[in-house]
Amino acid sequence: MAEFFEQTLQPHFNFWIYVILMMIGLWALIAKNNLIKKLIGMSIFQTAIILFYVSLGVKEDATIPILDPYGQAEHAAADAEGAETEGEKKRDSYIGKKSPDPDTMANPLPHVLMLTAIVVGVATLGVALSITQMIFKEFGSLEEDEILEIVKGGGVDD
Amino acid sequence: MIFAFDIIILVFLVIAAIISLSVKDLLSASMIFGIYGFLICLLWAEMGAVDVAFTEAAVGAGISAVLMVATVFNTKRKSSD
Amino acid sequence: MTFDHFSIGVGLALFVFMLPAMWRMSVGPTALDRIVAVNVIGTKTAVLLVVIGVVFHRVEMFVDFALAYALLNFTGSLAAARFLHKTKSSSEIFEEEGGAES
Amino acid sequence: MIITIISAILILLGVVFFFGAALGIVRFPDFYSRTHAAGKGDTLSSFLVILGFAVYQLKDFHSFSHDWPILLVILKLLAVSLFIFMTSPVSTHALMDAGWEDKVKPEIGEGKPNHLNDDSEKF
Amino acid sequence: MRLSSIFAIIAVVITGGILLYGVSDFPSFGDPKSPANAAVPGSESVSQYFITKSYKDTKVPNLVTSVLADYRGYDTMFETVVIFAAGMAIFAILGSVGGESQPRVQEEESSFVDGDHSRIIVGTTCRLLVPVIQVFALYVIGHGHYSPGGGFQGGVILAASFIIIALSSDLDAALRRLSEVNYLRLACVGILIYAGFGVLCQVLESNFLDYGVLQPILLTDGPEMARSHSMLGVEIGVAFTVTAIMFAIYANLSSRGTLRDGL
Amino acid sequence: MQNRDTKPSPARPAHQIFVFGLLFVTWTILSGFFDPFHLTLGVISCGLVTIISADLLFEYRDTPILFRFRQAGRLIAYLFWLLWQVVLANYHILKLAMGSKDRVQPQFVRCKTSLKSDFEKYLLANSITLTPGTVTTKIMGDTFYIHAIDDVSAAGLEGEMERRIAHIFSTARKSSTSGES
Repeated sequence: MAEFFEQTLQPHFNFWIYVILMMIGLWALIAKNNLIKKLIGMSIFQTAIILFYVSLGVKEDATIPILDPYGQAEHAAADAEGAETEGEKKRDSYIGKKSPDPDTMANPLPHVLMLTAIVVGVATLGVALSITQMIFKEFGSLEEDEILEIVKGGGVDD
Repeated sequence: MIFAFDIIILVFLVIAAIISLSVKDLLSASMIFGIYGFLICLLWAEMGAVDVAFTEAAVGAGISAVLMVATVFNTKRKSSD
Repeated sequence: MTFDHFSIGVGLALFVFMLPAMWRMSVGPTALDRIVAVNVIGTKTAVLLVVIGVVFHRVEMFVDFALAYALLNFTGSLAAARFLHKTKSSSEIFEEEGGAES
Repeated sequence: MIITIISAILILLGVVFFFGAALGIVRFPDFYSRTHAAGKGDTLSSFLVILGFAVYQLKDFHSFSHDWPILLVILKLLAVSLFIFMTSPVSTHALMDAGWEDKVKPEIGEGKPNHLNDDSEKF
Repeated sequence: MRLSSIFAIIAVVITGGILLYGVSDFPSFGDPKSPANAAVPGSESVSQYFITKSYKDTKVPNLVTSVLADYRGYDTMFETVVIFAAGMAIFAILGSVGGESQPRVQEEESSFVDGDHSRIIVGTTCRLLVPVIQVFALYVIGHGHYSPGGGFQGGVILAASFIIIALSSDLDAALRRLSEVNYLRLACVGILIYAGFGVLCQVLESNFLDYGVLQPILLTDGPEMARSHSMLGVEIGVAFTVTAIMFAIYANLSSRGTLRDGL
Repeated sequence: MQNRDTKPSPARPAHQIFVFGLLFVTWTILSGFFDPFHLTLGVISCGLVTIISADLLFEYRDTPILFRFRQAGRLIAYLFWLLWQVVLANYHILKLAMGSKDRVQPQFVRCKTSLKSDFEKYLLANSITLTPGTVTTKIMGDTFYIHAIDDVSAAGLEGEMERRIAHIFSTARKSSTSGES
């Protein structure tokens, strides 16, 4: 059990859940009858993909990708030199004599790609919802099979 | 990355997704989809993606649930499945 | 045991206390019960963000979006309350099967 | 050390109140009582937990001229709980009112008054 | 069970099976040496470059902001254009067809129980909170360099403040503060600010969105600070567009494009 | 809600400056940078917010600003008292949640108030919502309809809270009531 946990579950758990969420979203997109349920499925699908990207950029024991303005290590280094005034030390401590170690900081690139995707996702969700409203106005229903029947039966009744 | 939080949030995420897809009341479904947004914001924060988490916090708490509720208000609340 | 472990334990406790809300969310007899559960989880989220910040030793970064959560959390319940004010009651919608909807 | 102990006590108190709220959500009989547990248990307990973590920030505080950013962080943490205190009663009230408008049946204790029902014809 | 549901389950299981099979070959979660995080032997990793060099190049401690607005500025500009286009699509879909007034809303007005509670409790809280939310949103926009935040987040929060006004009283109260003409203008101005920074760099005989050459105009000490300040300007442009479009989406969706008597 | 918007009070420059000052304090706490560049940003942002929504923060703009400070001091003292009441409330709910189900006896009670202005009523309603087992459900004129979870909570409604709130605004009452309808 412990071995299974360490060998299989821990290294790939995020990726498993991303596949499961993707399956849930895809199933909702195909099988659900209601249009708003389909849109919820679409959003779940979208977050699954974002989850995949962000999981790729995670590093173990890494900190967030913002340089620390009041970092302890840099403070210690600046104290050792002792040449700077208090104010300068605070503002410039992250300028650092050395560049940060890449292994101790999360990968910023997936975050950048996904940050815009979320806002764009909301905008596209808005477009989809407006189309839904128009479909309701045209057919008086949000159920897929009823809409299909109306379309097959020769267009709109009213 | 905090591994204990990671597993719990991911499990909750799947539960919230399934609940929000199985509820027949579309108002409840859109509010539960809000929960999904809360949990996913926690997930980003815990994985160290602060900017993504901030975006998700603003979008999930302020905008997306309200947009869905507005659409349900203008269409129909009851769903067949 | 350091304070970090203690914080992680507090966070786990908060997640465990989310479970009743999740349960209420799935079985809740009315839509209102579900919305109340949503509200409960929303408040816990703001606290959990602070907990995560403490574990990361970077509270000054995480407190920003805990603030955003605290400020925007009630938007959803406000919208739902207005929705229920302006439409017919849920019992009417869900009991007349095949009747006039919306 | 003493700061850590104080903050731990505050946080544990908050967790206990969270537990009460969670219990209330499961056990109370109808929607209105559950809203009580949800709305109230969460405000005070989140305040206590956040206050605990704010107190814990003080452990790095040695001199004002060097460590003043910590004070700002503490103020922001207190602002978080202040906003929770402002918004939580509003959503509680809005949901309670919406529940009444939505004709959710309240469960009234035996022999207890229901003045809202008596007066609602007058509205 | 409907036919489409069986088909869906088959399709989903096949897709999921293939993806799960692929997962076993992934690098393990949280590995600092995985190909996405570190260099493949024999080549240079772009993310390592961002982490080690971006502070020296731009003087911005938040690496995400510096990558978002500087190194990948072209990408972000067109993401903003996508948001703008989404707003225009909503005007096209809802505005052209839905022009007539809805009789249904008048019925609802009468069923609204006349009491003071909504005005007193919800109205007063929103009245007190909205200026705080707006200052917070502007803080988020302005401090994207030093803490998480930036144009997208601040814009969304600013739009949420207007949505809260609309929810606490009605849509008219929000439209009086940010009217239809004004949000359309604001959205265009946002894009123009962003593109303007790019064109300005071209005027100064450099590449599009190469902020370093703006140093003589912005009067900063060194091209790094010029890049930092230009990023702030670009973020403000993004924030304008996002605010306007997000509020426009809410206003149109809640009132079926009529901008009257919404949710 | 419509009443407030159709009847805007005259905007006075002194009040706008006061609002600007309050917002700028908020900005300083949020920002934490005190160099000229960020202070300029703060002035621009707070000015923008003052232009957009200065009328939201204070409803009765006829009250002199000096009164505001005195009221604010009393309000803060009241909030500390309220915090203690909230602790008692939570302890009560905790006992109720752990005890037997028979002790939960929900009821709707009504109670009349003598408070006049909107803000006083708002404060009273929110205080009731935050304290022992009671939630304000509706306000109709002077009558509060309150859902109480058991007898102890319903009994605790009368009296002290309302007196304290009336005390906060006692001096400014004359000038503030003149501004409202």
